[in-house]
Amino acid sequence: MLDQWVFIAFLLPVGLLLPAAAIALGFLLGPRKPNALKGDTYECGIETVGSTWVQFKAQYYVYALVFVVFDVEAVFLFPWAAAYNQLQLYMVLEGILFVAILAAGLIYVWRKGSLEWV
Amino acid sequence: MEPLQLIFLVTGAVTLLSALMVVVSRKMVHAALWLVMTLASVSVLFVLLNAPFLAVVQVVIYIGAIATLIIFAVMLSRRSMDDRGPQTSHRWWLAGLIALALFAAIVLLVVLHPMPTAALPGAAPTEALRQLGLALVHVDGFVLPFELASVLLLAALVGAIFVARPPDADTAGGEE
Amino acid sequence: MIADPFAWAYDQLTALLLSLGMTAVWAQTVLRLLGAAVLATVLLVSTFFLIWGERKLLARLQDRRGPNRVGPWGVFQTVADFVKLIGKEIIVPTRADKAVYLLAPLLVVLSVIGIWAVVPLAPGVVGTDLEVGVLYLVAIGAVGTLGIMLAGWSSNNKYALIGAFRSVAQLVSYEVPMVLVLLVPVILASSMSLVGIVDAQAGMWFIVMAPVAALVYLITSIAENGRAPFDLLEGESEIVAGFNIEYSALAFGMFFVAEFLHSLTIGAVVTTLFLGGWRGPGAEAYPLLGFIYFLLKTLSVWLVIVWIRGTLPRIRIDQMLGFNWKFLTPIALGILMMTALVDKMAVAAGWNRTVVLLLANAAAVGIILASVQGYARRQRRRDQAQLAPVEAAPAAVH
Amino acid sequence: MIPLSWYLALAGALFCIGMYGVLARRNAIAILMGIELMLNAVNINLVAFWRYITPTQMSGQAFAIMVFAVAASEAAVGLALIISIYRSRTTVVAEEIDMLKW
Repeated sequence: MLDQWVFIAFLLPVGLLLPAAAIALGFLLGPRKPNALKGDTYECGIETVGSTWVQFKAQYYVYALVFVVFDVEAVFLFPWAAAYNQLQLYMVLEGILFVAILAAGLIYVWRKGSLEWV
Repeated sequence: MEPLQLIFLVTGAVTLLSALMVVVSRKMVHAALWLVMTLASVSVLFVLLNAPFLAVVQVVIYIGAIATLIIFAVMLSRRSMDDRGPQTSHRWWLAGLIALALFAAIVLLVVLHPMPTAALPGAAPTEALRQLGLALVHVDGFVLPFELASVLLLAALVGAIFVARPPDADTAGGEE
Repeated sequence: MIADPFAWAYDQLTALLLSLGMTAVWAQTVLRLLGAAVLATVLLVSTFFLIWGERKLLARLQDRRGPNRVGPWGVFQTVADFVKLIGKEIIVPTRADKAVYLLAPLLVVLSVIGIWAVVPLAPGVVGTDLEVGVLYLVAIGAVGTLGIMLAGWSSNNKYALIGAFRSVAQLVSYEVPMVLVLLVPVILASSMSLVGIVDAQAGMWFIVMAPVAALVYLITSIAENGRAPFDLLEGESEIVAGFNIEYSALAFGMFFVAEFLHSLTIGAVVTTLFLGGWRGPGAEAYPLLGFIYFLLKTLSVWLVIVWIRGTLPRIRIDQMLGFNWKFLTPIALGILMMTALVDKMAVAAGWNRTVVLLLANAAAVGIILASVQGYARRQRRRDQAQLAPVEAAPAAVH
Repeated sequence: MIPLSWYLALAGALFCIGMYGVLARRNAIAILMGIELMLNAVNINLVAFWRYITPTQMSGQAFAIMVFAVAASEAAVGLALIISIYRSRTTVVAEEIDMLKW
């Protein structure tokens, strides 16, 4: 049972090591002449003004919130879907009710105007 | 020592060390990254416990959703806490003491109680997944908690959107 | 041996390792490690030709010749680019968070390579037949989102951070309809394992039973890849490359590799979930033929993705978000409910699943088109009402 | 095999680390991270008991899923509150958020 994870346990480190090796190669073979100007923040040739931490729209955060709730609910449906051929009709309807509650959430957010990019 | 035990010990050590880094890191984004590391190693523990569904759900929900949200919040609120100044409250030693006492109590409890040392044989993983799917919607199973979870998340969505909505005209003039 | 080179190679290598005195378990473990290393290397090397192919195709779409100097038809152009990138300096900005800055590109590459662990390449040839394979795809994709976010944050650059915020808004938004339509093939196959889903397509490919879901999946995948028309997280003309602005040389090359390999990976996943994977006439008897079918299907989907990139202009951020939340997500929710209900009823009534589902999908497309048409008509009327006074005035001189 | 007590000890340690984070940190987001650690410890316990005591029933896994739902809602609402407070008070330090109304 743990058997099937062995390949993933190998592939993921390899997937990290290969790009790491490529970047290490770049460090080894590439030139290395840092200076203050080169290490400075890039901004189309002009000097950076102020901190990087300018205020960002909280609107971005609203999308992340909606995503979290939808993602969690959708993930819960996976065991239901995987058992689909053994489900009776009322069980399928329960899953659909679950999706319908999700849809109600979407309608609420939509009506509230939180999906508008302002 | 069996290879499985070795894997467990390494994973456990990674879990606890990164969890420790979460609570002591000064930079909030680093703390969030260590949290991601902790969550990932907990998902390895779920694999060891033969619960592959929970292992991937752990990654999807915790790393994909919750950690993203946390890093996002850190980025948004970054200006106020420039990672300088004390990161812990002045009575942090008391907190540490309480945590240590609780840990000692738990270890005592675990040591005193007889515990099974080997897992019981369960169903094959594919079957277990089917059973979980059936149990979640079966009348004799967990259909009520299942639907309630959906309602809970809906309530959380409504509440969070209400709280996080950018202040409109009604509050715009109120600050500063 | 010609019919099934995979099994032949596996047997030969096992025999070799056993003759070296290994136990069977160790031989299998070593072979798996070898398989993982070979798979990852082949994927990374194949990017050289993918990038060349994409540039050549884009050039033809734009009536150009494309790369044509290095090697025949410019095949080795990317190799030359790679050699050039090695000779460049990897700049780590002074104010960057160094460890995180260097970790980010690795995570992005990992999230693409990791997907291939569960994709069945030919009958019996698969990294691992994971029973939660479909969710594994979602999980490994989350790692890529994390990598892009960290790249933008650790660079300590305004453009990079804006790019990171845009990417979070986009990747995270499009994940919602993607996860929802991923449930459709799971329902149809009653299995979350990709091998199980390919097996369930023995009778009929799922693209026939769920064409709308397949299309939504393709669109959301392109958005997850951050490719045109969804490339606003690295809009060159707006935020000068976005999250990877501070990266140079091979560190930047890794983002590049990940993006181009990702489009092939999307092709492979779409092929597995909706186009029957390696299935085709004679594939079961000759696994090599199955691999060729898989490759052909994957490359066809890849071709479509490149074609879309060459055809559509970049969309604005409000259009991107509106398209996802007000169009794709409702469709995904509706299609999911419809498939679950119709399939169960069709099975209960003893009808032909394929025909019933195809008809239901056609009806769904009709409803979607009608509602889009209605929306457009209302919008046009509103616009005309606003424009009416303007039209009365003399036309502006340009 | 791995004894059940190992899992329980690990979960206990994780819980205590999370609790230390909740009690000692000043940053509200860090406190939230501590809570997530504690919830994770609970989940390890639930799944470990399921595996070792009742692997044929699904209650352990089903409860773990409920914990996931609670953790996600808690993070969504909690972080929304923090962002909202930050917007009006420009602080995320829990000790400075000491007024019930502002």
